[in-house]
Amino acid sequence: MYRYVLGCALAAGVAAAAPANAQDSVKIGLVEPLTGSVAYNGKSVVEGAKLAVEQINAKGGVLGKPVELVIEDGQCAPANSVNAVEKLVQKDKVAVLVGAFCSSATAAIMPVAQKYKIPLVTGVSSSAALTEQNNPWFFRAAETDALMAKAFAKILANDLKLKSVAYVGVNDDWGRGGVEEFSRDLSALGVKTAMTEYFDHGTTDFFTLLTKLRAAKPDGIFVAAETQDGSILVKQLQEMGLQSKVFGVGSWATADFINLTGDAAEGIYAAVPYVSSVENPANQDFVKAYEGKYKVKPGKYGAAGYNALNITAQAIARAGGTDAEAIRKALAQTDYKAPNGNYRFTAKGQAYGFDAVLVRIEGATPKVVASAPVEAPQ
Amino acid sequence: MSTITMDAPDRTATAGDPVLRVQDLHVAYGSTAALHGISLDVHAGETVALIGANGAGKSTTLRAISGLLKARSGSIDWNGKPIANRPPEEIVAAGIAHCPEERHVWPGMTVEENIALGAYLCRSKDEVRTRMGMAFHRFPRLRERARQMAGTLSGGEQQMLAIARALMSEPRLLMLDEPSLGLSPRMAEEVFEVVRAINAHGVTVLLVEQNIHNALAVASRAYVVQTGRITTARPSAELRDDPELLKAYLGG
Amino acid sequence: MDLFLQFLANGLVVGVFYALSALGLTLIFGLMRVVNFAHGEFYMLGGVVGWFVTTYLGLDFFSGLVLVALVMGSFGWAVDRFLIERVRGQGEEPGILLTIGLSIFLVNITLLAVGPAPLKVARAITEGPIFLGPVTITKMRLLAMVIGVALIFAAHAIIHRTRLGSAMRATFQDPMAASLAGIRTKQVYAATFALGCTLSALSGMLLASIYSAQASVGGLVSLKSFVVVILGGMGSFPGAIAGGLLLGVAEALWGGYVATGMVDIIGFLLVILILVLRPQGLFSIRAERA
Amino acid sequence: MTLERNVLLGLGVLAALLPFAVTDQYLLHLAVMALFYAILANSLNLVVGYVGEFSLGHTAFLGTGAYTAALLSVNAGWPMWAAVPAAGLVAALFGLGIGAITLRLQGPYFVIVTLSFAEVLRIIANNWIGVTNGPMGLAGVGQGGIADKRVFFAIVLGLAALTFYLSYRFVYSNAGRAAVAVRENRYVAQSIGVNPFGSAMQAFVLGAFMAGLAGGFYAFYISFVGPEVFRFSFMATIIIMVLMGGKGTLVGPVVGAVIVTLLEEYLRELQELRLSLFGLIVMAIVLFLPNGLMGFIARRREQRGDAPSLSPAIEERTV
Amino acid sequence: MTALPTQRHGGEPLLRAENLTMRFGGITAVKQVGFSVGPGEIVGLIGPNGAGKTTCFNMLTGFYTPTEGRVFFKGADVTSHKPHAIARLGLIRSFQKTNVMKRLTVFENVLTGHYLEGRQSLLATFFPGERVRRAEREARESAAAVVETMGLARRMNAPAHLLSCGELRLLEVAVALAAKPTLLMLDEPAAGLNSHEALLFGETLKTLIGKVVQSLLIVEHNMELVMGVCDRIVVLNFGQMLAEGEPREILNNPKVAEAYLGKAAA
Repeated sequence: MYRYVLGCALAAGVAAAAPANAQDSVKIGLVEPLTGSVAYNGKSVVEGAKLAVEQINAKGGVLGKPVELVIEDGQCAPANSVNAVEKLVQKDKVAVLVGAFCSSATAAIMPVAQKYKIPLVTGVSSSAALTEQNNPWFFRAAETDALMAKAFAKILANDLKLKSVAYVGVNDDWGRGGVEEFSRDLSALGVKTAMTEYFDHGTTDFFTLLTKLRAAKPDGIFVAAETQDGSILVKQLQEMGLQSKVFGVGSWATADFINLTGDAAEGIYAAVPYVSSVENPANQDFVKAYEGKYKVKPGKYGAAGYNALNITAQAIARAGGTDAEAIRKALAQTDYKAPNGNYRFTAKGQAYGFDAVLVRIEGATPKVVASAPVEAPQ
Repeated sequence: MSTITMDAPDRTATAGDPVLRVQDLHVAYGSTAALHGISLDVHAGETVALIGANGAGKSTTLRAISGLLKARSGSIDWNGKPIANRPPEEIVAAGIAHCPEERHVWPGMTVEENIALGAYLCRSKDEVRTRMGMAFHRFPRLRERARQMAGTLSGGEQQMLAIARALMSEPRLLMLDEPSLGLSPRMAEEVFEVVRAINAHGVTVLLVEQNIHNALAVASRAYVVQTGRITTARPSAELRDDPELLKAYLGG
Repeated sequence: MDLFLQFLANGLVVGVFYALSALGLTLIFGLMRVVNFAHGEFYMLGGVVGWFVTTYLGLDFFSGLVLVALVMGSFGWAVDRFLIERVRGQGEEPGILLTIGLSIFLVNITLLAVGPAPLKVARAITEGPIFLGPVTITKMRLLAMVIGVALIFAAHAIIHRTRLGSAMRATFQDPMAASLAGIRTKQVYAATFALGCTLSALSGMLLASIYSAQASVGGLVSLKSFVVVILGGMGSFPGAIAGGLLLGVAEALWGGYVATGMVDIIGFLLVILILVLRPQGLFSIRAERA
Repeated sequence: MTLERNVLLGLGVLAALLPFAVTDQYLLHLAVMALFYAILANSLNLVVGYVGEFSLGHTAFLGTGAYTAALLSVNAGWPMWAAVPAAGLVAALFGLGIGAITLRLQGPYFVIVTLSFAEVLRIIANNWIGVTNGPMGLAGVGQGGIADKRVFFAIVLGLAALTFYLSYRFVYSNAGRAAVAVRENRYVAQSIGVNPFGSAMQAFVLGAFMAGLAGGFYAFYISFVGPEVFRFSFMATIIIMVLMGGKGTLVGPVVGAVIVTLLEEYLRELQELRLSLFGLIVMAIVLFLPNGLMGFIARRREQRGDAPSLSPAIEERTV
Repeated sequence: MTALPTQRHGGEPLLRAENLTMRFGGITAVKQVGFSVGPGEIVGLIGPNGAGKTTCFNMLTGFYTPTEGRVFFKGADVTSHKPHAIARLGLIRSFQKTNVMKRLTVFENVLTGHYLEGRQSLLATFFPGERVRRAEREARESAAAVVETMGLARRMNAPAHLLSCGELRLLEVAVALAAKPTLLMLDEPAAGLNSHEALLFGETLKTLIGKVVQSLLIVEHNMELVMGVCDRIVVLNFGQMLAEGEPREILNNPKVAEAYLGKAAA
């Protein structure tokens, strides 16, 4: 009986894996968290990516074929992301991989991509270490914390006239990276560090942390947190009656964030690689298309998905085929005009040249305060 | 629920239709058979004893009657109506109360709560209060301990409490499982006094008891149960005066 | 000193919230002994349903709360009758696996239905800080505490003052004796589960109006609630309050004087300590379980 | 006994032949993951199935194993053949410590306290930046080493063979019978001279050792280790495997691991519905196959009148 | 009442209980009970339900620590020893009703009973040498033999939960015997047997003495069995010793009759 069950299972496995589709489309694999606690942001990336594919296919696709997006749930977990990549590469035969959101998951799939010689583009993972692994197949179409810090530290220190800053970050690789980079660059500019604290993702009550913060009496509060944690934190900042200037990184310049935070969002600053209120024609087209499709303005993750897909598709077009090595070379030559500026890659695969913005939330909309191009790291 | 018409109490009557009739009852725990065809009759106003060795199936019989156990086959009729495999609450409502072995009072509830819950199916608060008054009247010691946790009572007091609780449903038939278990002779004697008094008030009693002399002193008839079967059914007096019985019982 | 007072106040507020979110589990895990890993999902559903009825049905907060209680009560009843009932009396394992499956199902079906975004639940009153000497607290928090304490007392009253409550305690202390008294134990189990589910959902909605509702919050709530119930002693309402306050204050002080980065470790360390030193919990007397 | 041994041997031979029959790397990857999970499920089964205590903290050993191997590889450059056994030994040490505390408790207390240990370790791993690199995790484990998936398959098959051999020896030895006696009837076990605590401890430490080996392998295979190895979702997967296959048998966890691994992958076709469906399947298993697939098969055999030899049959649980 | 040393057999008794007292909360379950079991003896411990027999058993075998009093086995004080430690000295007991592992087969039950003989290091478990393999083989042979002795050969591979009441009783004794006891203590071994079965069971017990076990201590309700098998009987009532003596003395003791049967009134 069990032999029978096993036999069936194995047979089913072989059968389901066998048919390799005739290549009548160009496949791009996308690994994002669709379940679990970061699913919210993962979904935005997928939305942006889907919009990009729609637009590309409306214009006739690439190489004369439509682009097919194969989406897998990596749950931001290394093992699950590796499973997803194995499936995308072996079963779906994707030409390029995009993903995997969390830096830890991306770190786990990078060797897989390298082994199979499939280009991997991430639009999100920001851990600086990723581009230091000498993996020629890896490209990051995203800012790193260090690059953001470099772009804005001077503006923050000079324009907001901050003397001391308290740093608060979510206790993961991204939050810690943000806090470390910003505090390093701001300290170099003479801004004192009043306090550094981390909190776990999913924390709902920040009063203890804010009590310490109030005692530290900083001029400014730097926060690295995503929508869910960030909105609660900012709300409670107001509830505690704290008056310090708040600025930070995260998907803050979005309608969801402002809606969740309410009037507590007024006057806070956010350094983001993308905001929907940038006034240039390319962006306005993007925002209109995105809003038309999803009834909501794009945030940084929507834009990240959109950009990553466009960069990938353009590279395939330039490569003139789905040969991995050709695509890799084409990716290295990227010069992509995004809604938020131009993307190019350094030799290590780090994107630069696009504009990051500092926004201030006024009247429930993010107003651009400053804009700075993200420069290539030395 | 049906109301039960009572015959005039007649402690020795065996004629006429029995109020409780069990016929060829089979019960099993999982795949282990426990009863292999028990048949017995109880008439209104009687006190009937089930006697026999440990594990013979006396308690199992009571549990099957009160609906705690499912009957594999056979019938249980109460006033002519089949009640086998009905849920316990229906059987309590029909007028059969079961006072289980080892008392099973709720240790973490007060004596008062224990007693009050005995009348769970009675929706009228006044009625419950009246019945509680009667219970405390019958068991004055429980009134003294009304606020105490039942778990802190002595064995005899717990037994009294269990009986008082069972009586709160105003049963027509009271089934008592080993009421003298672990009690001192004086205490046991007290319990049996109570049983006699209850019976005198017209409540039919079905008694499982190991202390055979006490059992026979209370009961008018007795059934001897051995390994899941009834082996003897005789009037108590007959058994009591038969010296062979002692040996038969002791000899299993 | 001022700092300490504020920490203490924060800890007490959060402690009440912890007690509140563990209330349902006190019934289901503490009394019924179902190791319910779907507890956090009941809590989450309270918030999500609360968001739905206040946003789409246009109900005010309190009517929404009542509707959530009704919906989640029926849901809990159904879960017990159709799922838990079938594994009752078989030890912990089937219940654990069943509720793990249920929680996976509920999270993901919610994710499908309302998406992964945090949801904003209407507030009962306008927000505003209150200053008590050196201590800052907010109106909404005070209200939530009041409602929370009221719920805790209400739950306690149901257990100790009503017919159903007596039936519950009787059933959990001795199910056989309960059957013999005419209590329909299956109904009592289902009612208890429904009550537990309702309490979880109410606290979910209440706290979602202060924080936010989201499909994925359940896991953390489950874990913290287990901590609270174990700390307080299984099935004890006063214990749950004490356990919640202990956890809240311990976390606040640890966060305040050590680091906020790993406050979650406190609860688990306390659980390990308590279980090793005093397995029946801090505030439980063995004989009385309700 | 012999039947179970033969089934395991047969499965082992089948698995050994797999790389020759299958060239598809994805399938091979699934096979590696299935075997990895089979080791884990088997190790948990020693505690859940044979000692009869429900541990929800088994990821503590998976995690310590994974971190040990990753640290030894990244910091000290240990090769896989040395780091993986070390991972097993360190996990066994943790098992000894945690078991000494937790095995005094039973029932729901044991469940929660084991879970607490796993969570404590996760939080430590997440915050002890100096050693574990915190949430950034340890990347590049065993880099530049093995590249061929078939080699990984051979290694995990070897580990599986070793762990199943050890389990088999244990389960069918005097010591294993003592553990079963404790599970079935603690009092009887004591009355025939079994020390319940010591007996449970043996199985617990053995389970920890094997989970540590699996963790060490995981570190090298995935090449990245972060605090998520301690997470409850991992635990849920393993426990589902054990109970789905049938606890208290050696074949059950293998079957469970294979089915769940394949199920999780093939449900991918259903996209967003997949985890909802997975939850439903788990519930259905509890309700309709309460003793797992092996229990179901054993019962069928019993009904057909064969001697029950695969698993202790079912019928009544302890009342 | 204190222990009466067993003069008939001379020398130190195998098991000696002195002044055993057990209180649970405020209730005294057993009060100052003392008796002994000599080599080669079959001693019966009788008394009405709730008289404290099982509590005595639990104190003798380490499952309860007595509030007062001492237990000596083979001359050594074992009063606060753990149950398994006492078992390892050769004092093996059975439990009322539940002395088997229901999901295991008859053979597996008895084989498990051989635990003490087959203890070995973990290394030997994983890499069994010839000695361990031989021990295992011998244990299996011995288990089969014990099953045979107890007349259960026909049910060798039946799961215990399928056994009849009588077979279960035999299996309980078989499991205990497998542990090679010096002194075997049986708690109501004949419960649920009819008189014929009980008689046969008694005969089986008698054959064990001197061959398989040195002595027996039996708690039993079945008087015929007790009277027929035991050399000496200790009677408990309400946790205290009521009488001690040979079966005939006990049978004619009016106090015993009263305790057992209630007042011989009416």
